[in-house]
Amino acid sequence: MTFILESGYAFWNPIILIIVFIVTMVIVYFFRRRGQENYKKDTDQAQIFLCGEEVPEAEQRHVRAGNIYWGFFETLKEYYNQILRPHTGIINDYVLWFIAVTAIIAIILLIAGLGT
Amino acid sequence: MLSKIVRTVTNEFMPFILVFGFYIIAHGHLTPGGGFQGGAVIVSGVVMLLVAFNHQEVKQVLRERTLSIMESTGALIFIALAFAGIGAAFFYNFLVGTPIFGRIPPTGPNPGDFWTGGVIPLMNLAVGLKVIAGLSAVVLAMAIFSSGEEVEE
Amino acid sequence: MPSLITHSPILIIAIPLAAAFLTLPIGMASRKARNALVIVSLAFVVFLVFALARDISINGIHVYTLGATSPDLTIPKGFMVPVRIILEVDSMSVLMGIIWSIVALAAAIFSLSHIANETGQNRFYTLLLLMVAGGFGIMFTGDLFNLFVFLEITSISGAALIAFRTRFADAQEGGFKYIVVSAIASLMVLFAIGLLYAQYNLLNIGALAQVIQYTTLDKIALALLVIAFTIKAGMVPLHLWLPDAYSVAPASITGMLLITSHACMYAAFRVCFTLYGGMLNTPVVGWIIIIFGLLSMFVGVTMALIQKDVMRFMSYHAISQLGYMWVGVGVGLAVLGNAGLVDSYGKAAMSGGIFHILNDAMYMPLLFFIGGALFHCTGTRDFTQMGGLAHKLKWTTILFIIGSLCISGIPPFNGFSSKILIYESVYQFHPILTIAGIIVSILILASFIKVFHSAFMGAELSEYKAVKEVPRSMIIAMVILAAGIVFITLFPSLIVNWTIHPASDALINQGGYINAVTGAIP
Amino acid sequence: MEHIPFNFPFLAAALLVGISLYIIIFKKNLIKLIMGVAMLASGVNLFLVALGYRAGGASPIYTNVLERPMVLPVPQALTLTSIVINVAVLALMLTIVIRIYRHTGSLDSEKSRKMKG
Repeated sequence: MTFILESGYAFWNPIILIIVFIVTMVIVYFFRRRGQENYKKDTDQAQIFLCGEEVPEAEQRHVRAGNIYWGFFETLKEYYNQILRPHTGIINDYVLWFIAVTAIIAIILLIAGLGT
Repeated sequence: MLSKIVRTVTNEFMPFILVFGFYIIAHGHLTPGGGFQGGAVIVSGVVMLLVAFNHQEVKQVLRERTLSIMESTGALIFIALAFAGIGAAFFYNFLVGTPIFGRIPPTGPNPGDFWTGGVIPLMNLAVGLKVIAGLSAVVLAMAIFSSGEEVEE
Repeated sequence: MPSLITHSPILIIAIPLAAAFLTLPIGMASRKARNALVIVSLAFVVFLVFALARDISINGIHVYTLGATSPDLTIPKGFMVPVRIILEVDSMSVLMGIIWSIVALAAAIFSLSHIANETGQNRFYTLLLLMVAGGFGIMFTGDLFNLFVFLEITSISGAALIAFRTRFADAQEGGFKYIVVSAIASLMVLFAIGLLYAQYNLLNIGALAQVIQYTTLDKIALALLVIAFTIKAGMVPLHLWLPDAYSVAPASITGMLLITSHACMYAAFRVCFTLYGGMLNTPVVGWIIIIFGLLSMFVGVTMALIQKDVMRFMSYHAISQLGYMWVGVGVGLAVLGNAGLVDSYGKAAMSGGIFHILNDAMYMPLLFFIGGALFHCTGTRDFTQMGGLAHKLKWTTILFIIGSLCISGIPPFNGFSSKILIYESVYQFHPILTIAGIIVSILILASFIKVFHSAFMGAELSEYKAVKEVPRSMIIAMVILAAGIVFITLFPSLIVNWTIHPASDALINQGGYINAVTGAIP
Repeated sequence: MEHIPFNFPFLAAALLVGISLYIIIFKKNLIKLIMGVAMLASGVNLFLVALGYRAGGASPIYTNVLERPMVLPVPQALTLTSIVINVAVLALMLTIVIRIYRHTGSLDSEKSRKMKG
């Protein structure tokens, strides 16, 4: 009972998921064990093949964070231009936002927040 | 360092400032005032010293280490007084009815009796100690800062 | 033991306060004794908070009157209203207290080695303990003016701690931004308190809630209070200061600052639910909170995706996580006037939001600590320059995997169990909220894959050949939080039934909060 | 105090708050910004003190024997606390600004923006 979280519509039990996860891992490991027998470590079989080009050093092959999700940022360029505009880093602007939002919320409450 | 006249006047005024500041601290439970106000008055004397003399000279009298210990002591006395009433509740005025500051004043307008207030005068003294040390340290640090000298930690 | 529990609300605040002023004289004599004092006092506070939580789950709201002949004497003889300073701890406050005590202990342990090479360590621990006392004050106080005082204590010590490493120019800048924003927000809180005091001559939250009328001035006071706490919590579009301040603080302090954000969020909820609760029959305030939450979720995560500084990256994620809580609790607030809807999904949404506070307080400081550990090892916060660190930092890597799976809500970790509570209940209020939550979750996972790949994976880089595993005290601090994560992961229902449901009930039950102060007097 | 009369102190407090907000938002010098925060604090404090004022009231000290109604002492206590806190805030702000000046050699808030975006 202490494992089951009732949300009103469904339940959530981490133990079941962990068991399923472990069973899946065992199955995966079983299939992996049945892989090619003739694969040998430390031979030419394990070398990287790059269309016959010279393979760069291990350090050079590391993809750095700046190059990840390039397409995503290119697509959303307009959005990012807009969203970066308030992030000026100037303290005066931060306070201006604060005062402006306070004024807007106060006006909204005065007009719409009728209460009882 | 300013002229000899200023320095002499500062020296002569210093005891009066100390006495007045201490008066405000000690009578905090009767008249307007208390720990912070009296402490601020005394620190105004420290500011006067800083203006009249160099901060190097003042620094030799008011050492940063001494000020830190004074400040911690003031705060600890305050918290200890609050803890002392924990038999009833935290901050309980346990001195009421005892010979030390324990008299109960009449309700309504009265001429003011110094031996009233329980722990409040003692707490005012503790706060005064803390404010004197803390504000002096602030003022001194500002003076050293603005002279362009690096402060050692 | 019973008297210890009776006095525990004030002891939880006073012990860190006393320890704060003891660190300086003791630290001058011996460094080891000072460290022991800090750790022991915080560990004792953790014990007290748990004892208090147990007491509250049995006996209900715990009220403590300072300076009275008896701690439960809220209204002295001859008075009609409470005049003394009153601490009022209900299930919600004590939940925040549990979070704060655990994170503070972990942060203090983390600091032992994180700031070991800095000057002025005595003052660092003094400020840290002051901040702990201030945070507990915000959570436990039942008095509006004390809320302001404790808010200022937390802000001042927090700003000084952000600017603690004086050799970094950006740390000074971050500290300055934090203190300016906090000072203005606190003054707005004071202004609002003045507006309320002018009309009702009261400062006690419970007593005020009993008589509040919702006049024009009250509406302005509500706007000032909510927005001041919103900017202190750091919600979009008022989040601009938050990454600047969080990314430059020592990592242990960043973890604690996050909980002060939670505390301010708690204060906003306390104002909305307890102070104005009976008056808010329209969903306007609820919708305002929900919109803040939605904006925070989206803008936070999209801004995090383009960051290069690891601490800044985590800060934007912190903003986006705060959004989930505001959406969850905001839905509860929006339907507060309608008892049927509260029962059908409002309470479940609030439970989800509050459960997410607990989970966020476990994994977000952990991730901040890992950011600090990376900075400690590599000397840079720019993760585009990192790579292959998993070869050297084995513990850190494992903990980072746990933290990042939690924050992106991957089952079976605890981040998932709170998110599912939010999704299912919020869906009935408005389906778009759930859809937004799921999209943001995906983006969070994507951004953490990016950091994990670039910082930890790959071949060992030549510039980080000399990197060693982080010191032991850092690992202990991170393992404490990870152990919390594992515990909540395995026993979600135990936690929800024992702490979360009572907490959301306590927020809704305005009458109980008022009765605990005013007692029999109508 | 069911009814707050429209009188001068509140106008002065509003004026102080308005001017200080203008200073904080539009003045780029960090020292001027701190002055703005100090003025904002004074404005709020003036507002608090003015709340407790009663026309013709005496100061709430029992040692001055006066047979007149007294002004409310609670807002004065609140103001005092707020003043003490603001002293600490201002000292901390000034200290940090001195540090910023040491690092960047400038007091312009547009120049001290190492972090943005």
